[in-house]
Amino acid sequence: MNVSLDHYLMLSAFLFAIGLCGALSRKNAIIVLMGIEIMFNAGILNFVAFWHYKYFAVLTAQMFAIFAISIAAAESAIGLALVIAVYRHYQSIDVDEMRSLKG
Amino acid sequence: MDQVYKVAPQLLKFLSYLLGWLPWIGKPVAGFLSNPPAWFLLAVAIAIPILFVVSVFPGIFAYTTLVERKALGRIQNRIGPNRVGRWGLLQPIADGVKLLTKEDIVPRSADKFVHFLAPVIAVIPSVLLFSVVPVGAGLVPVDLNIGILFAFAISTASVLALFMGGWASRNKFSLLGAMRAVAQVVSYEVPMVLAAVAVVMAAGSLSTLAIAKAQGGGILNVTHWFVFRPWGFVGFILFTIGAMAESARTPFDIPEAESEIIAGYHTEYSGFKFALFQLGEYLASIAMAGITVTMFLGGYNGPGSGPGILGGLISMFWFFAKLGGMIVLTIWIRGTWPRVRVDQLMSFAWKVLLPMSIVNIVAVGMWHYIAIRPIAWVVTTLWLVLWFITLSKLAASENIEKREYRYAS
Amino acid sequence: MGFIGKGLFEGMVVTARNFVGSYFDKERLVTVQYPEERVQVPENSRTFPFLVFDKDSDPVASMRCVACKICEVECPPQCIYIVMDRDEKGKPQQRPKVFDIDISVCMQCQICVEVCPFDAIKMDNNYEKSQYGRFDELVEHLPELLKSNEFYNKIKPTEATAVDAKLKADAEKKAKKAAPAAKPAATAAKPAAPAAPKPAPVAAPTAKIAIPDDAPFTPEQRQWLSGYLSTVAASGVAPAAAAPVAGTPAAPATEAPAGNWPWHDPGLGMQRRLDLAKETPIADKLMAAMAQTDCHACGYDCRGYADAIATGAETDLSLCLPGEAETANMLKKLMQEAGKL
Amino acid sequence: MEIAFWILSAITVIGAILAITMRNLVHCVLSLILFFLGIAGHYLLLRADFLFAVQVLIYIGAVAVLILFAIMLTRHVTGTEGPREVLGGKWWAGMGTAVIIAGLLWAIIRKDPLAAMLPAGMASTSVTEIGRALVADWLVPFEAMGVLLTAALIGAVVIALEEVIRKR
Repeated sequence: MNVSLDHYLMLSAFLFAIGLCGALSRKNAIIVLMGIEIMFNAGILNFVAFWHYKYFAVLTAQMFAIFAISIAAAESAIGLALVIAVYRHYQSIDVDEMRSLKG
Repeated sequence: MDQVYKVAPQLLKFLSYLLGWLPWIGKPVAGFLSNPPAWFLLAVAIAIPILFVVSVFPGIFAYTTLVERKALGRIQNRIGPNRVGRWGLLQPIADGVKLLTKEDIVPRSADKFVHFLAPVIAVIPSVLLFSVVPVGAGLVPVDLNIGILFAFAISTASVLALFMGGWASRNKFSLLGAMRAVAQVVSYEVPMVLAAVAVVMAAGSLSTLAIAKAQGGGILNVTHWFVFRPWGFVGFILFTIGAMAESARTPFDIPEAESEIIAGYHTEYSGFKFALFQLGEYLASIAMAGITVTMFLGGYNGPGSGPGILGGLISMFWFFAKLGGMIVLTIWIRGTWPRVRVDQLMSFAWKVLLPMSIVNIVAVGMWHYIAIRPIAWVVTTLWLVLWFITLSKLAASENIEKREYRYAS
Repeated sequence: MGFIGKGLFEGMVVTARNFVGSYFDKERLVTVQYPEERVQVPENSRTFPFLVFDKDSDPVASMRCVACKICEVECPPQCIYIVMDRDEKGKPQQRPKVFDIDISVCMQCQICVEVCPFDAIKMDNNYEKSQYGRFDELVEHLPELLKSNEFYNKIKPTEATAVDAKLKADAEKKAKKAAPAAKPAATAAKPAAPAAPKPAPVAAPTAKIAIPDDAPFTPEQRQWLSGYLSTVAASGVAPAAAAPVAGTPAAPATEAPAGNWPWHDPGLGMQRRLDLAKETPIADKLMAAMAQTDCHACGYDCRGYADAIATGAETDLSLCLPGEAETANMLKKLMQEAGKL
Repeated sequence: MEIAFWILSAITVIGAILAITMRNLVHCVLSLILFFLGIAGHYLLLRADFLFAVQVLIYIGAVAVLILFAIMLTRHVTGTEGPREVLGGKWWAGMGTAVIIAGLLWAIIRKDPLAAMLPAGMASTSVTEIGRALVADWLVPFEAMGVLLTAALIGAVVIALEEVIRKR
């Protein structure tokens, strides 16, 4: 049995579900961010798998992956800055406690 | 690896010739070796570079510690180790035996698993770094086309070991050391990579072998080294500073500043785990020296280096001679300069090194587009010198008052 | 000419000069390779005390210590422990059976040396005293403590020469004093002679104080000075005051001849001694209250101190160090009883 | 190839699961690093060398370290809360959504004609090609990415510094 595109798609779907589960059900804001990172990575893995199996000649998918990784880095920087700001305000990073929009 | 793959059949034939004289097993083994299957050739071609890396460089590490102790001693007008063997030549072995037989202490409240894992992880990236260091003409364990990038990617992973060790020890000094280590490595990574970008632009490749090859030729294989270019010289200094900070060598050994935080992240480590931390740190520093040599000091290029067996041996000699020179330079610097302060460390990285490396990239661009060499020399040199003066003036802009001594004169 | 970072390079030049220089200039390397090479310790350096004996052939018999326990009493951290020796009949001998010094407690103050009237305890300069244990290993016993006078002369020549000269002079003086009195003592009471004069310690025959060769004196001055110093060392006072003409018989001893005092035995208890001296004059009672070690800590022997108190020549009743407070109180009591206080 | 795929997949999945289930926050991040490493290995397997280096450099060298730093800066959260406090209030809703989405994706993939496709080529892309593509066809997105990163950097600094500025 060769490894086909199927396997990669399954893997990334599974990872996406895990990431989603973590992002939705955990209380800690940092773990929520980590779940989002897992989802990002699952998506990028899909891009690369499609590139490898179907569009090997063009670099579009790799470019997308590179941009997605950069965006993920920027997103995590902003996200963590927000977490620190929230922590300063609430002395907690529990997402359930961040209920008010007041400053 | 490719080179080894090419010469492997001859090597095996020679071995089979030697082994043929043995009774009993000699004949069948020799027959197997003289006509090896493809998988065996591949295995040999993979095994030889690995064996080379894991035997030669730890040996260099062991004797680097001895040379360091001797040289630091002489710099401070002491004698240095001279008890174990002639001139203390067996000292590294004695140290190893001592560390192996020491009690392995794990703090009670430590995170046992992470505490155990950290020293192991400290060694892995350091050894992996050697896989892209060309030690001779065409002799590189793996010729990756992303060589330099791979080296930087791997070297950032070493931060994790420091962090894990510091965090898992449950000791405030360990944690402080770990945080300092992370902050320092992340900060110095940036100017270091940008200094390497200048070289990549000039050589037109990320492969370490291609970079080394680009510095061959000229008079005696010397004049085309990148360090003999204005931008290369500046890049060399920037990269050396960055590499020293990255591997926490002395002027930048903030993460383990003894006078402030005991031993930093490895305060709670003893015995063999401590030895692994030291091994990882020194191997990383030697590998960084190797990459510096490859990128700026012409790599394996030197008088007499070239293809063929003899040229290859000479090129290996030049590489290791330059590596030794870099190691001695770091030891010399360690014996001379005082440790920088944490805030100075950060402002130096962000306010001096980072702008300077960006200026250096522009200098490479000028060098590339100005066709007449003398003009290029003058223009890039002027550009770099002017920026250096400006930046250092800016960095030193806070006026430090001359201290008045009340009691001392 | 100055440029940025100049100091860094100057520093590197300095260290490079050190590095190269240390291979050519032996003066730079100050390290002493310890077990093979040693630094000569200064003559007056001191570490822990030791006990001096005189004859190599019989260290125990010839040791100077008389177990008077003055040092034990005076020792500030109380690191000395002494038990007096006895023969089979239980008769006290004038030497220690046990002499322990706990060197983990000793603070090397040299007070024991200063209070010793017999020059029996001196300071060593051996600094290699480390041991594998923390308890018994750090207590020195009599056999380790005993060291010969030659050893003392070797480690501290100046001081030892002066001590030898003084001991020799003392012995001579005593011999002269004892000479007229010895005959009656010898004829009168042979069995009890513990207070017979101690045999003179073997001293260097020519106890001359060495004047350093580079001292700025003319030969005549040097000769005079050497004679003066040796006299001072021998007598302990200015030569004019203590220059007995050789051959002149010494004044008859004021003390009664040593002998038939049944209480003169340090092994007896205070009560027993006083019982023995019950029917005797006040001077003998006083003497019985002493510690009977003839240690000379008071400046007399026991007989002499008692006589001096009895005659009023000595008013200080607390001079008997070995007897401690017990003797002092008893002396006071006896004097009050006698109505002399 | 196959063995490598299965080993890397196991590493990736175990890393991901541990990262969102472990109690201790630092352990979570370390598991996340394992997950990132597994993904990087997959990139090598898929002949995307450059992406491998980028993955290690950015995710392990930067993002993971950043998260660790954030954990260090927010004290008392390294996690020995009680068993129930780890999960949010509506955790069953999150779990349900994840399971539903996983099932949907699974169904779609099974139906897809592309699914059984085998590799198109085996040669690694050279970095030179990627570099040329970045500054030729993809120049505008590349520049936009630079602007975005700068903006994100400045934004992060401003957000994190807010309190300090207010105090002054």
